[in-house]
Amino acid sequence: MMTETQLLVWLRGPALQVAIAIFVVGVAVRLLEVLVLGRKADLAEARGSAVAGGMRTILMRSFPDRATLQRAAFTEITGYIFHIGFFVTLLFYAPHILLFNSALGISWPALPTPVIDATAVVTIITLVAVLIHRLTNRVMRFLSRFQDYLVWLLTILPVVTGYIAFHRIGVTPPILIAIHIISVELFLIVFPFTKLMHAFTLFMSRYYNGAIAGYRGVKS
Amino acid sequence: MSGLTNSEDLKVVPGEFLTGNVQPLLHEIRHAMGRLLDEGEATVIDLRSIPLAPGEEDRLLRELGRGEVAAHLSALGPSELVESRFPGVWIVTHYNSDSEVIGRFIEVCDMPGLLKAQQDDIRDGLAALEARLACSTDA
Amino acid sequence: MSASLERGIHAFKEAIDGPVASFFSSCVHCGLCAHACLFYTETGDPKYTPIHKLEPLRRVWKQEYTFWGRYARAFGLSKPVTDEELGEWETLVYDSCTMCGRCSMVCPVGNDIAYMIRRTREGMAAAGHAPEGLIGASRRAVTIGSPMGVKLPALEAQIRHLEQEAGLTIPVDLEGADYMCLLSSMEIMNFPEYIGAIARIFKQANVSWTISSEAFEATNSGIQIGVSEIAAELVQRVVDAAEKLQVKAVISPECGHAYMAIRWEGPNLIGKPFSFQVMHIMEVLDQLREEGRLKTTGKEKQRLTYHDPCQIARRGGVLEQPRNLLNIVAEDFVEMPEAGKMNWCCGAGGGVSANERADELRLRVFNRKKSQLDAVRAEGLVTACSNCRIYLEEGLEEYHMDIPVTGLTETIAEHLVEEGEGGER
Amino acid sequence: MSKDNTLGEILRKQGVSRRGFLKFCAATASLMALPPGMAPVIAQALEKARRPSVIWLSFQECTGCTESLTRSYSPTVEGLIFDAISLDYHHTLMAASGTAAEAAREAAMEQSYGNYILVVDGSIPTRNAGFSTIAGVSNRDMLLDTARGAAAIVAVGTCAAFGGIPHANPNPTGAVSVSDLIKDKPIINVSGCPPIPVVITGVLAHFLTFGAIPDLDSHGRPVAFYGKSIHDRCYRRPFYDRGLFAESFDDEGAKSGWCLYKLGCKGPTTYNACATTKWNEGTSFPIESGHPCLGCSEPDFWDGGGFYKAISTPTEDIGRTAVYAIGGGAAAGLALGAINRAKRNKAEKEHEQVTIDDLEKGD
Repeated sequence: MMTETQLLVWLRGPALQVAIAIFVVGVAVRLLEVLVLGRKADLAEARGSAVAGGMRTILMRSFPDRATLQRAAFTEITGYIFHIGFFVTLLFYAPHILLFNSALGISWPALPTPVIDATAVVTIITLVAVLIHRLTNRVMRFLSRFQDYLVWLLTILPVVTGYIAFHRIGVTPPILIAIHIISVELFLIVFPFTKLMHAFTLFMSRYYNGAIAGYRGVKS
Repeated sequence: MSGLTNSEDLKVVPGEFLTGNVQPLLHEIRHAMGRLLDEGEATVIDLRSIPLAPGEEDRLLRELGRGEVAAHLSALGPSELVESRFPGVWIVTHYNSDSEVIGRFIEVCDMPGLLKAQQDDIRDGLAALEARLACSTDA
Repeated sequence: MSASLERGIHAFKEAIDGPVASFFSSCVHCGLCAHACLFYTETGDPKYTPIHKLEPLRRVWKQEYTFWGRYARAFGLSKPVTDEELGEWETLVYDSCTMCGRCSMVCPVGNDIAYMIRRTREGMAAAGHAPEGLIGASRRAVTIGSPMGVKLPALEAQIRHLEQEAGLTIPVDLEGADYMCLLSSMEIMNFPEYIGAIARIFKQANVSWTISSEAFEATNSGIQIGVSEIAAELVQRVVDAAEKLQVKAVISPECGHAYMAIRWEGPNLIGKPFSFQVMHIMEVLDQLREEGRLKTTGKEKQRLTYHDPCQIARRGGVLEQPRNLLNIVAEDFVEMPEAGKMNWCCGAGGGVSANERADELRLRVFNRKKSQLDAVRAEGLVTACSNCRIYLEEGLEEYHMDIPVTGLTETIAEHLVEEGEGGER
Repeated sequence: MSKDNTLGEILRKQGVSRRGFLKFCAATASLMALPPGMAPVIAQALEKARRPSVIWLSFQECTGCTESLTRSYSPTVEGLIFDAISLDYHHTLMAASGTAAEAAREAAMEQSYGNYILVVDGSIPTRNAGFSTIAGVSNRDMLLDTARGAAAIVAVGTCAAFGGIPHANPNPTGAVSVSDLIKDKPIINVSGCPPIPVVITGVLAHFLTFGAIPDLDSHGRPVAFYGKSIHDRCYRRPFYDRGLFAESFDDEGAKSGWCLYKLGCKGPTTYNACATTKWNEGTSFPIESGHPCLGCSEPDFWDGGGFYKAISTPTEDIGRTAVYAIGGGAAAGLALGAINRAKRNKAEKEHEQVTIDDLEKGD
């Protein structure tokens, strides 16, 4: 039987390599499948700059206009909280920074662990609220397919298992850490086949949106 | 490397975030004394099973200090049974023949059991005395 | 040859480009676009969620243009688009969408949903799922020259009428003029004052302009129904006429989709840049205002507000000009809430008004525009699109609100300094 | 001292007073990490305890475990335990050698067949019996033979418990642990490289006292000593919880005794009593002296991904994998993209004119 140490070594080694490979190849393919399709040049006389418009929208579309914020406050606010929470937990927890450092060679200062711990809790609670909203809100329930719930699960699992592993609740810690790594690898493997791709394609989408509008002199 | 730095500055000086085991232990002793008074129940704390940071054991013993009684037992190596400055709180330390500590306990009781003479020992003592009296007539 | 599912799917395959693929890859089903669409906010029916209207195009993209989708299709795991589905989606893509582009402005990942609706209609039309009203309008536009069946004699009658009564000169087929004006059938039939207005303004500002007898129609049913060939044919007529008359610029009248068709889609439809400029009438008027060639007196007293036609403002980029113009002729001009690039649609654009089946829904969602007007307690409503204008009037009537609706050019013309009156030169 | 009288009688004969015996029981209770209140129970049990015979077999081992045991810091207590048990066979400790030694072992096995304790240290080579033999008998055969009559087997050290160094990749001798070969006997794994001396004597004392094996965890290790991970009992845990880590072995963090996670500490995934029982008479343990825990009481800790690499770091070169994947992905993406583009352009070429007559389905 594979011992816990061997399991952890395998998970942090070959399994992580496979997951990263699938993730990187998948994302590259999906991005190129979009970019290579390309866009015909606009023959109309330009009023504004498409590139400036595109760049601007990439940034400004992160800030909702007041009316949309009022109409869909819950979606907007929970969206911000769990995205920021997820990235803070991922990018500023000291052991995670070690992981990025050994894989990419770059490093940055960490946040104190209690801050990360609190952020993780807030993220988990918000994600649960988001699921309830997706199940109860008329529009979201109408739009949601199996993939939306799968992606929700795959997003919350790393945070929950990470929290449990840190607080060592229940089963022996090496297994908890193993479960945490497995949940992350699952997230990476499924990533290119789901709407998680929005993490990359949103920049292209916002650019196109802004370029089309900017060409015509509209700040979209 | 410009020569060996002296060992002084290599000594690990625990930062001010000491793990703070001393404070909780004193509270545990406080509760034990309460139980001793209310229900007459004795408590023994084995310091060996607590992850004490370097220097914390000494700080604890300094906090407890020394009281009126300090007994010395020599059986299978020496042992010290010292009452702390808080009556009823005894520090029992067992050493082996090379006077290395093999166990240190905080006993909260009226008197540690080891101080009392044991029935078997008394019986043996009585037998030894009777033998002594039997063999010499000039009492 | 007749419309068919295959031709529809084929048109979908042609319609998918980088942006469409990027948009479909980015949608996270958050539902925010619904909150920007008046067809959802006023009915509360989730089927009107904008991104949902693109389901057929999405499935074609997934099955044809993604590795995973093709793989799933090969194993029969994916659901090809059926004719019944296109039938079902017809009312979503046509009746409940004016391509106003509000959803494209709020989508957090930046999906331009209106861009994709325009391309979805290419497939729907080719598959024979365009609404009756729009098919009729397109036929009339191609055969007669105007979706409302307006022929040259009708225009000439209006011109004679204006020349005799108002003593104006409306130059027709004047070669070498600077500007060639287009007119929408709606203006010729219902708001001929527009023609009088531009005649008087151009006379005062001595602008050399003309109307072409061969291509006076500005509207373009092709881009509403979603058949680029028809749209190209209609645009080509205007280009031929403009080149024949060697004008420097063509003026798009007070009509929303006409501006979109000629200014932004035109060159791309016919495949080459125009040899002349295209300006919306308000761009011309604002230019005249800046050059001081627009002399007006007196101001409208009542509380006026302005409705931004979507294809001119949000999708067209003409935003400041109407404000500049209104400020010189209105004392109490007040902006509606969310005015400008985020203004709400009148509900009639993008071919919805030509589609009788959608009338009941259109009037129902007009409630959104009503709440904007209530919020600002307007006594007068000005706009720059005759289609908006007539259906704003219909909506206001439906909701028993008597607010007069006027065209901006006409309002400017009413305040022109009269000839010889010696107004401040 | 014959084997049949009890420990109580032996002590009495040696002139140890009852008080001395109670001190011994208190120390033993602490030894076995049992609650101090158990001392009376232990006293009762120890008195009636029979003197089991112990056979100590050393196979592929470095004698580190024996060193650790004999240096155990309570010789008086050890002495007693060793007096209490009759260690009938131990290469290093016994005077006899060669055939006499083997004879002593056979004699011990016959005499208390079925209730002697077999203590093993070192792993057992299986690839070729010749790798490690005693008196011409291969370790494997000797283990199987001796184990038959044993009441219980104590595998001392990670080698005997899980295979240890010999078992580490590439394991040339095909070394296996005791529990890989013996399936039908209760086995207590006292892992650690070496195990804490107190833990060895504690397990023997437990068997002596209660005549039964202590409760064991999933790896067959006594829960009393291996129930908690080093991390759970580490006095530096508050620094981990606050995110205060030593970045290198001589930086400010290391000098202030902060957590050694970033220097590769395996505390979180290692089970042992180092943090409380500590080493060398309770002086310190690896982490307290500033070195990250190696995880020596865990199976395969030699191949655990590098002693100085933190648990959260990958054990393979992820950066290189990502670079290859980017290359592969880009190639595949361009190819698939080209196919898409060709398909779209073909669709455009084969475009059929849609005129106003093609807007209705053929009826």
